[in-house]
Amino acid sequence: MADTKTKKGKAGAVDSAKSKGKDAVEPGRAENGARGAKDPFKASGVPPEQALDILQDMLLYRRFEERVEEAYAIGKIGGFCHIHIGQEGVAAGTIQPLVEDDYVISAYREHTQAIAKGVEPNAVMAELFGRVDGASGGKGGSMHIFSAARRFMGGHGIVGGQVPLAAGIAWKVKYRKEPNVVLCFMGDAAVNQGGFHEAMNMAAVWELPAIFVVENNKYGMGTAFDRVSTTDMITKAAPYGIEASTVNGQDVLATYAHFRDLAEEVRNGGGPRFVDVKCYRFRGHSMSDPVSGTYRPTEELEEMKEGADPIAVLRGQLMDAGHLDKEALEAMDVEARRISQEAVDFADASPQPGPEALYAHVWAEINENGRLFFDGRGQAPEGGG
Amino acid sequence: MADTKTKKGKAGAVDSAKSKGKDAVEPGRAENGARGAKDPFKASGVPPEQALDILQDMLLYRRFEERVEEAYAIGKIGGFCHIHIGQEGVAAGTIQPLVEDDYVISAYREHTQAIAKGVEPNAVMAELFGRVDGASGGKGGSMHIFSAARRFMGGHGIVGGQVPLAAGIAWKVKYRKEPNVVLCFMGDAAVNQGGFHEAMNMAAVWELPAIFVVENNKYGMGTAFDRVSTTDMITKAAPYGIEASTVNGQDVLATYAHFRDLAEEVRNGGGPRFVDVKCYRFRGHSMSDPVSGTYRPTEELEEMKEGADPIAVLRGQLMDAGHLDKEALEAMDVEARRISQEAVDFADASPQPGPEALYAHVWAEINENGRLFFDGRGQAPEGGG
Amino acid sequence: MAVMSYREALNEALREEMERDPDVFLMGEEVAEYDGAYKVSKGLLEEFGEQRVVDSPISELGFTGLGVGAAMAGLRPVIEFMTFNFAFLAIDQVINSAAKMLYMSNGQFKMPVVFRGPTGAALQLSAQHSQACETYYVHAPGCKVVVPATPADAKGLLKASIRDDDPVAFMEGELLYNLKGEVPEEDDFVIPLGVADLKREGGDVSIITHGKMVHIALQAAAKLGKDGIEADVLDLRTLRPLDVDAILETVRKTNRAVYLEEGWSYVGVGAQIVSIIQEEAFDDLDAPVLRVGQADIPMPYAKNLEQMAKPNAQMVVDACNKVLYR
Amino acid sequence: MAVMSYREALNEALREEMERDPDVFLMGEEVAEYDGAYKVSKGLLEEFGEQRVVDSPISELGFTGLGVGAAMAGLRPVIEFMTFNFAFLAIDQVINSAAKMLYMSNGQFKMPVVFRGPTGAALQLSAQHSQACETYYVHAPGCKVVVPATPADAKGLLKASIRDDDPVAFMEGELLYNLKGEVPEEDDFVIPLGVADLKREGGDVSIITHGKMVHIALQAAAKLGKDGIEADVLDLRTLRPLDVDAILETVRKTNRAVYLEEGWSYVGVGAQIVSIIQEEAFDDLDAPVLRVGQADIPMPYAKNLEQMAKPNAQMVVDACNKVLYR
Ligand SMILES: Cc1ncc(C[n+]2csc(CCOP(=O)(O)OP(=O)(O)O)c2C)c(N)n1
Ligand SMILES: Cc1ncc(C[n+]2csc(CCOP(=O)(O)OP(=O)(O)O)c2C)c(N)n1
Ligand SMILES: [Mg+2]
Ligand SMILES: [Mg+2]
Repeated sequence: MADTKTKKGKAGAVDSAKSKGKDAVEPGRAENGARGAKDPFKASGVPPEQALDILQDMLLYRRFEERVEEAYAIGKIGGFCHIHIGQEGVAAGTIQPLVEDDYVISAYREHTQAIAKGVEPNAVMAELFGRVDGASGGKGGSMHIFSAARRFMGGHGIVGGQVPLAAGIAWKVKYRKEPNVVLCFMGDAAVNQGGFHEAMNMAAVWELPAIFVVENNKYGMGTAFDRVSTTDMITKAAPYGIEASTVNGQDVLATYAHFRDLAEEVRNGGGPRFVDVKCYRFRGHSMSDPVSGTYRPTEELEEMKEGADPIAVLRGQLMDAGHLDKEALEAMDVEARRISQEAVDFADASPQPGPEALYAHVWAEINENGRLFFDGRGQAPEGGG
Repeated sequence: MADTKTKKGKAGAVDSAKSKGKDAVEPGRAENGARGAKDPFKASGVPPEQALDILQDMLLYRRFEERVEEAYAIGKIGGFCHIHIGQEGVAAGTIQPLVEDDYVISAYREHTQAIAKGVEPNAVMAELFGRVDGASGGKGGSMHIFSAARRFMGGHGIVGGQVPLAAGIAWKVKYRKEPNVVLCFMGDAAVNQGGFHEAMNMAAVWELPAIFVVENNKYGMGTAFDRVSTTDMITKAAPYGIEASTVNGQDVLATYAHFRDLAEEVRNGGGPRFVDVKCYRFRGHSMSDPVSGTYRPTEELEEMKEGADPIAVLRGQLMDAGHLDKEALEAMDVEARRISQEAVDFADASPQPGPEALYAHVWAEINENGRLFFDGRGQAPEGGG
Repeated sequence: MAVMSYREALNEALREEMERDPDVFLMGEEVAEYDGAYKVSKGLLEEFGEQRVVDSPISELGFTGLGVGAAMAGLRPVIEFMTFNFAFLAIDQVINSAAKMLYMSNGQFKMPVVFRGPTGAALQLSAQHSQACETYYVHAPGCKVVVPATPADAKGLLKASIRDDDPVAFMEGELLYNLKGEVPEEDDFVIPLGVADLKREGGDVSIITHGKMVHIALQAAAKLGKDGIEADVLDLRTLRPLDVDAILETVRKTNRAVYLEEGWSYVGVGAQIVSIIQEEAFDDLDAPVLRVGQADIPMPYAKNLEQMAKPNAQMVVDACNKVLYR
Repeated sequence: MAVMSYREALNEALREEMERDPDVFLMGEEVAEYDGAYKVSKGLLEEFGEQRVVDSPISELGFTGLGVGAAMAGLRPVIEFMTFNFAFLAIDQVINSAAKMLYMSNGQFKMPVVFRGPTGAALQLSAQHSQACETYYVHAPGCKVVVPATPADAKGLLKASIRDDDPVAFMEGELLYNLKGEVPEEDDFVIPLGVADLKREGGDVSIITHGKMVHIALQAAAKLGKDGIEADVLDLRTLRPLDVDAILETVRKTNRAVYLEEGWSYVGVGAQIVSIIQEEAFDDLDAPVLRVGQADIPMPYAKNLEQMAKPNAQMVVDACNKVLYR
């Protein structure tokens, strides 16, 4: 591939796919996962203590999303709601290697990514409930979680729309000569959006410190990636000469190691990167979508849940190496459930936004002159009009 | 390059560029042109008699555009006007291998392409003059030359906008199982438009019979391609697995041979193709743009005019091989001038569109009911409103 | 009369037109294997095959342009936007290509393409998924705009739109898909574009509206009725062509009018209707024409805020009372 | 007062704001090495370097989104569209990202970005290059719209727009760039957004307008003056915020108004102004408010057709006579 190198020989990283339909990395296949490695901790450079923290976090993501599903079922959460269950390895493995001032931006399947970036689970849940204490004050909802304080830049609903924004954030980092990177998540379907290509090109031309991460769960809604692309994901970076690589996102240690190295390279002026993170979602596209049986075979799902659950993979690695026993695991799970329950309780207790919120923050500046609101309802704060 | 083959070993085709900044094909370098070949006619498979016809056509394109410049200078032509001088080899070499029912679609630098596709020079010139006998009745102008009869599908002014349209036309060819190909021209700057990428992907996925032709004249207005791309043109097809190739557009015989072969492949169900046609414009971007000295060095222009004028290259090949003498050339040029002058006279004599043209063809169907026009001028033909 | 849902009515219209004319095909995201995100195209893949019911990549600009090109070449594409919210990405091809092609080419290239999908808000979909998009499509000449409110209108107007030789933005309502209603069982039930429908006859005041707001208008009229005020409810059904006669007729009868629209009023469709009324029926007006629309803010997610932001029947009642000076 | 061209005034505004605030940068096609397609950014590359004056690829959607992201992160981008005709490709990022970001994020992310470039027709540029685009930007809350008609307004309003914390669509006129006029030499000449300007004081009839049509309105007023009719010419200068007070003031004085706009009237800015006037000054109106705009057709190329299609002073005069019942 002309200008596209793949990362080889580094812990956890694997060869890129070579040709259509023959993915070298199939999430869950033992030979590609660090689980197969003699010592996954050594191989990845992630010590067991840290791996335990990562497990704790992933358990939280899982339990949190389960509570989201429950709340949705009883109507406490509305609208479109996209669950991350199955892909926890991506949130943990890509975001945790970052430093606090690094930026993350994502699409609409972002609850756990927000938590990984430091947004309080309480604030995320309250947002889903549409309450004032939500990360976006209840105005954004599931698809629009924002936290300026945590540099979590949303939460965007137009497929691919966040990719040029990521380039802009990275532009600012470079403009101000800051030592940060921008992590931009997108789904596999987003690479068919023109805006993705325009942004990749600009990132390459201006050597922006951005890592473009495809959460490649093989489906965009009901459409298998192979049905809307004739090539492997990794080729999508070729026109831009952006270094591209592939990693198994169901193997969180491999993913962590990969992104730790990438973030370092980008932070040191290495320019943008493109990563195809192979993963799999264990739920339907959104709450109204069938989990399997229509556009994807139930066996495929079952096989993945069986062999490539990122939590199970890491749990197994830790247990195999004697760093975790059933009891400790149980305690961790209790903690994850506790935090998730607390988030639900917090959200439940948080009030709905008051009517004063309705017209707040449409405009940053209410100019002294002229009228800005035109609905004739007379409630809006006004300038001199 | 993963799924991207380059055409090798065929007459006139050359290796693709291998890496940034090192183009294997530099238009005008003798070693790449068929001129350098022992017998360019044999090498390209274009017999000398046909080559003479091609020369005649290119002479017409040149003289025609010169008359356009003159007419523009005295205000007979208005608006934006983009001249094709220097790139005649592309119009002749790519379009002439087509059959009558094949389609051509282009951007705004399309006068000579329209003529190559069979639109009368008279109709093209009259269009530029804004007259009723123009190809688009005077309503389109320089950027919007259309001919349904000749299957010349415009003349489009939004950079890259024609590329998805080409996919749609090719969709129809495939839908109706017709034995045709669609040739889609674009400038080198158009590949940075998202719509280009979306269309390429769809063409690949659905194996559409389209040839995407980049008229790579190295500049998009004042911006050198290298300043807005980190890779060679040929990589732009990589994400789609579309077979890509490069040819020297200043060498019309090589270009002809290349497109003759490609059209055959595509016509026989070979799927889409992407071609980087290296060329050079001898004029400014449009009539208001400086020819050289600002964004491109005057020496570069002079060198190209000297060594890579497509007309001079072919003329030399024909003369070297004894198929053309000065007298015959002079006669051909007289003919080219005659047709161009006739076009100017025709355009001059053609009346301006009458006021009845103003509201014609806004709508194909004036519905029996309701109002369609809302300017309150009362001149518009109306339905029952 | 058969009773069916708005969704089924659209499905029938598509099926009938695809049977009638082999040049009609449907393309969009999830329209084939998935039966459509809102199941409007249910069963069509099976019936017509994958050349005529086509799942596209998520490339709105690209497949819209593909539809325009196919229409230039003589096919009759129906392009589905999963919602019109996503069509901002594609609007260049609608405005700059589809709407201008016939004119630029001096009548050489007709543009028989339908762009269809839901517009406006559903429930708690927040700012980027809840925009009423009519303004963006009616403003430019060259594109017709159709906004059906009932199953019958959905069927009859979609068939007319597919047969129309001009590009049509056919704007549905996500919240309407389950709505049931009677649909004539005629062999070929087509409603011509450009004919408004008086959905309720009153006489005291005119509520003029379009799309899913028709149902809010009817609620408001019922409320007013309890108060002894009888409202005309005029459903425009198509925004281009526009049935100006019907607008003037109801206003000349009632001398008072309210325009109800789902989206923002600022430079909205209502503003245009107001302008027409005051220009062509100035002396018939006993009060200014008022407009009711969404709060002039991006749509909030929170259930309570969303409810406040959306126009409702009470707001229409209040506006009617105002123009009645009550 | 210094006399300078509209182009120079914009250039000065950019230069001054870039000097004042290191977070301001300019990005767009040909803005740097080429000095701008219309030379508005002449000399800025030299003065501020290539990190602050940036040539972009022809990727309108992409670099608009880049501007939005940079604004989220705290910079103050000025994004130049070579013309707004090309911004249809980018409008998703303006409407769905820029205009909604502050609200969706509950005030966390301000959006101090300016999108600027010419709107409307120049000379014989034909359908795809001659569209007045105001409607597409004013409709959605969250985006301000500025439409300067003179060099002074261009300078003062661009400075205000760059300083504004909301996204601003700053719409210039290709045919205005060479227009000369007086510009105050104050140290920091800023014109606040939301203040209309009475460009001519008459009293018999109000011609309300914006952008380059101000000059046509003044021509019309001069013609009327010869006939003994004195027209107010009100230049709105900004379409959001809108100086409603100034509109009502002139209408209450003259009781008759004409709106002149460059683009199509159907669901245009004028329709909104008409609606406001009839709603808030109903009893002051002695005649319907009329609108003058482009013929409701895509712009034709032919010189004579283009002239017929564009609004002109005589049409304004005729409309004024009509509302004066002369
Ligand atoms: C521009 C646009 N088109 C369509 C949609 C509707 N939509 C939402 S998510 C989605 C599928 C995206 O799939 P992918 O990018 O693979 O992400 P995943 O859901 O798998 O995480 C679609 C079609 C949208 N939100 N935006
Ligand atoms: C979307 C869009 N952006 C900008 C322009 C203005 N513009 C017209 S031609 C052009 C340069 C295109 O260069 P290229 O594609 O290389 O074609 P060439 O002119 O060299 O034939 C630009 C920027 C446009 N017409 N459309
Ligand atoms: Mg996916
Ligand atoms: Mg070029």
